[in-house]
Amino acid sequence: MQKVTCDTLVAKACELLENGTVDRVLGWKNGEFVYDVTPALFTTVDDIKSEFVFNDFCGANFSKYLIEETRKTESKVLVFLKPCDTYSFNQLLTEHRFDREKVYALGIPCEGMADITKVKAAAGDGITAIKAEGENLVISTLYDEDKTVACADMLAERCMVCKSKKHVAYDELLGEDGDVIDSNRFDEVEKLEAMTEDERFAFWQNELSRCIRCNACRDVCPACTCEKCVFDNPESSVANKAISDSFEEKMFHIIRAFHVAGRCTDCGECSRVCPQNIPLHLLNRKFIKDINSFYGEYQAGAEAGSRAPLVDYTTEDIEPTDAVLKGASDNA
Amino acid sequence: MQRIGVFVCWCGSNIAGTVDVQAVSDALQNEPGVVFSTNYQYMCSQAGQDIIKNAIAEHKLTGIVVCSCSPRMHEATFRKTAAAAGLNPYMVEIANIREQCSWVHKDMPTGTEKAIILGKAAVAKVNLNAPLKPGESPVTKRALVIGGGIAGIQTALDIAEAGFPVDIVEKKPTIGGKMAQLDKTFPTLDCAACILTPKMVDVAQNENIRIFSYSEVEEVGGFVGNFDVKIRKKARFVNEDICTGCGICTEKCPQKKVPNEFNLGMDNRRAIYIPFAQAVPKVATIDADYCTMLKTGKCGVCSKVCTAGAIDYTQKDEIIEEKYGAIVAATGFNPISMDKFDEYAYNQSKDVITSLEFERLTNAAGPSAGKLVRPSDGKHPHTIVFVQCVGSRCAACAEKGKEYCSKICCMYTAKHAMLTRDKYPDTDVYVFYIDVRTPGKAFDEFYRRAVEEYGVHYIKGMVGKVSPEGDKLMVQASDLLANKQLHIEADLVVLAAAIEPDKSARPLATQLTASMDTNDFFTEAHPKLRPVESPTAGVFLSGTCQGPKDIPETVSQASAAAAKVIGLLAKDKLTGNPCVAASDELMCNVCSSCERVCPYGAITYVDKEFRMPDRTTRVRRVASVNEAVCQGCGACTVACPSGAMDLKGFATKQIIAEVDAICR
Amino acid sequence: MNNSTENLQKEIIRSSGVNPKKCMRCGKCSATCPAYDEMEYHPHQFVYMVENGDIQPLLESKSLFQCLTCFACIERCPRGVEPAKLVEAVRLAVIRKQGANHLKADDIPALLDEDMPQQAIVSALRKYSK
Amino acid sequence: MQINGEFQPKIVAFCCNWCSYAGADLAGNNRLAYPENVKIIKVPCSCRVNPMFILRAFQRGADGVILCGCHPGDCHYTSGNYYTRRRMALLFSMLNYLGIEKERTRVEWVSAAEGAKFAQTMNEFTEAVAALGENKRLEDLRCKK
Repeated sequence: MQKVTCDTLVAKACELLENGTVDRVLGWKNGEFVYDVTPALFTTVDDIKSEFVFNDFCGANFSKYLIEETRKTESKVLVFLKPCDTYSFNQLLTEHRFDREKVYALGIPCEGMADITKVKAAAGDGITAIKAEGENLVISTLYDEDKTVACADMLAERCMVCKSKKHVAYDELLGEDGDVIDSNRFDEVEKLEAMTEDERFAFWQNELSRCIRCNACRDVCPACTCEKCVFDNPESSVANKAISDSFEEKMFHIIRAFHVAGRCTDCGECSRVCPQNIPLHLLNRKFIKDINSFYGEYQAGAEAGSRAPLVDYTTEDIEPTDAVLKGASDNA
Repeated sequence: MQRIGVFVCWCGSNIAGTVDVQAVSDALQNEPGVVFSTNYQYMCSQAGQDIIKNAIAEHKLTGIVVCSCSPRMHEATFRKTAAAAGLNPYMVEIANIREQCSWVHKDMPTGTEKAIILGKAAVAKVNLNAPLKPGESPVTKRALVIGGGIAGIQTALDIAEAGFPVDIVEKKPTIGGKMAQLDKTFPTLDCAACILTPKMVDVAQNENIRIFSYSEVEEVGGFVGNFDVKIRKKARFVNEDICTGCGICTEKCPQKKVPNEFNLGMDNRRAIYIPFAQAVPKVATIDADYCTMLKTGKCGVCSKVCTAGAIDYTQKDEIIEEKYGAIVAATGFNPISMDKFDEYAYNQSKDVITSLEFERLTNAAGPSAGKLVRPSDGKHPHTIVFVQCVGSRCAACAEKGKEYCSKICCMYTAKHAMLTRDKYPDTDVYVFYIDVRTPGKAFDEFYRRAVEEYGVHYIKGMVGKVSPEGDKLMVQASDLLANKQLHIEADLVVLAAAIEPDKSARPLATQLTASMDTNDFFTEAHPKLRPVESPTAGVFLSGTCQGPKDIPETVSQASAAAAKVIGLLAKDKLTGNPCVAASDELMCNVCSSCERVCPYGAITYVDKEFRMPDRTTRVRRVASVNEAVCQGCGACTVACPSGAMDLKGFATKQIIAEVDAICR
Repeated sequence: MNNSTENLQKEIIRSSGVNPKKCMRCGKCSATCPAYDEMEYHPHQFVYMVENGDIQPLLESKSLFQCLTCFACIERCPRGVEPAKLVEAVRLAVIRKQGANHLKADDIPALLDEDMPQQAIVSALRKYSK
Repeated sequence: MQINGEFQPKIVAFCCNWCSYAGADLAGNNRLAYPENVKIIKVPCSCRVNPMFILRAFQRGADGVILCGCHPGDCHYTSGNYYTRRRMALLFSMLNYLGIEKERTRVEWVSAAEGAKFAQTMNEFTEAVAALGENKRLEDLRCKK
């Protein structure tokens, strides 16, 4: 259950639109089903009042949309940012990807978003409505009686290991700001590190071979904002848009993870949108964990303008051979 | 499609002994793009080069591959050959089948196979080569020297002598630097002022030299041959053009209690002052921190006594913008602070002094008019203890001392000890040393004279503690050779303080994008072969800003830096290495990753207009590489996530083609 | 150097955490030492002798127990060698060989007199009670 | 690749122009033998090596990839190899995390004076890769004959 209500957001959006602070609003509206809430751009008060939604399925991170949105006009756009979104927002600012002046950032608190696969597992197919009641979700389906489940049990993985409830960037904050959380988000990575090389290979072979190269992970990623992606560029020598064989997926995912290494804020959008449920965040988190352990704690986006670890160095950095040993406990 | 010629060299039997050269030229004949393939005994010989030239003409070759020795050996040769035949020299690739094949392998079949693969890789690469033309940029024929000590003075004089205009920026009111504070110089014992001040006068009188004294570099932009520099000329509240340097104001100023930095605070000066008699420019400067007029608006004595009317209390800092072709850093050194050396009681006793203070004490223009006296009571000291390596060679604590040897202390201490014994034979002089380091012409002889002729007591060992007791200083030290601990009742203790780069060097290095070592000394482009150049093109190093040095070394390095500057300024145009980075503006994200990894500051951002599909124009910032500054390392190409950055001559496509050819 | 000396040398270096090779032989430790005249081997010699495996004379030396453990040498050493830690380690080696403790807390009151400085008792305990 | 029934690994060595390539030349000058398996690609600086090149080599059937550059602190371009060190530390750790044998990738600093070190490194590396056998975890079957 979210602490801030949809009505509050609607009222705020209408106010800012009416007083001319902004002329567009990046928000959420219902998709085909109640749970596939999609990002939307609103330009009128009427549209907002009739279509704007905010609930436990509003996971989409809007930061990336600002790149295109701020290029359109000279006026301001309103964007709603959950704490984790503000990190992406800052990271994009660090990389000069949009004009800060053209954005009105409204920080909103977040109690964690629900994972629809978990909801479906609990309530079955044919979901027609989901209502938040206190700490629970009441789910109506075509086939069954209403089911009540605890919100806490439906949380998405990334929200269960939420790294921060603190907004690191905003123009205005709705509600109270939270704190950076001492999360255990690297536990899964550590489990993999403790495996043998063979086991790890088997694990990733199983996961990555499911990839269908739909590119959703790339398209949603707020760090993957290249004007032209190397995988789309025939001049890059690595262009390949289609699934080919088991290697191709590794090439794609390794390079993608490397390109966002040190820039990835661990927002978890890649795993959220993957239709094959590949735990892509485990690749990014590996880089984050290694960066923390090799070069000192670094949280991309925590501070606008900070120097990313891969465009920095010290003369005493760890040697690659030692890094590999340090990076996996089975090597010790 | 390229038309490629392949030329396999036998190198006598050097290659042909392990590699079947005929098989190599035959195999490469069938590679894509290859229209001609041959082999010859010595490709680098005149006859061999003629084969290449003829083939280029006959077969209309657009690229050539030479399978021969290392490109480090003959790449330049074959590039010239190609150019002579009208082919762009960068259409030449070398397959190194000697150093990296025939010389390290024994077996003919596998050696031949590897040579073929290396040849294929070179063919694959040359298929993607494009003709390259080195960029050209004009050269502003003016040099900037930052720092007006002996290093800066010498560099400026040498450049000016060659006919190029030079500006010196000095943050103090006068040029002269540390050398102006010295009394005598080792090992010849010339008077420092006698050899320095004529040079200062030369600087003042040289038409090619402008001195910006009491000024600092504010901002540096541009690149080799074309630096744009902003210089802040600090307000000295005296009109330099009018002031005659008569000095009346400095005698009449009622504010007498200003510590005199030229004498290291051992006496006082006025709020309006000329640092020393031979200052250049010889004009007065008002110290705004102490001037009553500037602080309270009441006084104005200097203005009243100045017959020239040079005093101007309303003067403001002035920013001067100038273009330069080359910049020389000559920011010099300072002795380190003695605050952390409690064991030597520097802060407790006035009679514990540093060697630079000792220089002032023995200088005729110093606070005691050249009489060696104790600062505390003005009495003549009868026992003097010199302590070497105070803060030098100190690895224990970075805040206390420096890990390096300061290089000059052994010699100046020998000088001090010798001069003291010469002038005051009734004085006992002890020098505590760890090692006496005297590598230099007539240096060891000088030190031995101090011991043998002047009877200075050199004791191997360190001083552990100095404790003031009454008007004496109790010195506790070890004599390692006698295996004794000594207790000396001294009147004066002189500490050979380590030297460190001037504090202004670090921010300056950032402005110049010149690199520094962990001690804040400027790094040279190559420690042995390019010792007076910074890795940043167009930035040169002079004097102690690069490392500890004595005067002769400083002067020779200063002249060397000047020679490099003259060499640069003598050119009308600079031709660069054409293998530089280039950004594909359409793909650039402006994320600034490339800019952050560039060691040379070669990447800037420019606003670029783009025509959009809907026929509108959109302005977007994109990275732009300055080809004159880029050295072609390629760090940016990997930092760039979109692949917008590529390196000419080592393009992503080319390297991948080589990888593919090798793994095929 | 025979095996047992070599082992002893290694043990002393290990337990002290001192790298005697860092010493540049400046002698500042010995210049600093307030107990210099009481010791037949001085701090800089300790470092040099340990480095050379010349351990036996140190084990038999009374210097060992003359060192006040004031740590002045550690404080002043420009190379961070920490001679007092070496002295301490050699002392420890001797005490370990002797097996029994020389000083117990119970014995202290009897040893006290008004002139005995506090620091001497503290360092005596540190020396003899390992 | 098999020769006389013995597995012969394909090894790609990226060498920076200023130190390691010169080190390899010195190995040649001193006739210090190392296996034919090693094929060198010259790059201006180790920092020119994009992780894509390394993956591409594996994809096309390389069994081991080694990257040689100037010793840290000696880079011709002052800081290039520092970036290399970070990039490769992370990349190799990631490859190992994906189950790629850590012996297949290596970074070695070889100066222009270290001909012997170059030869020795190549001997050791080839041996280590040969012991692992063929690279099957990163290869692309379409690229195999």
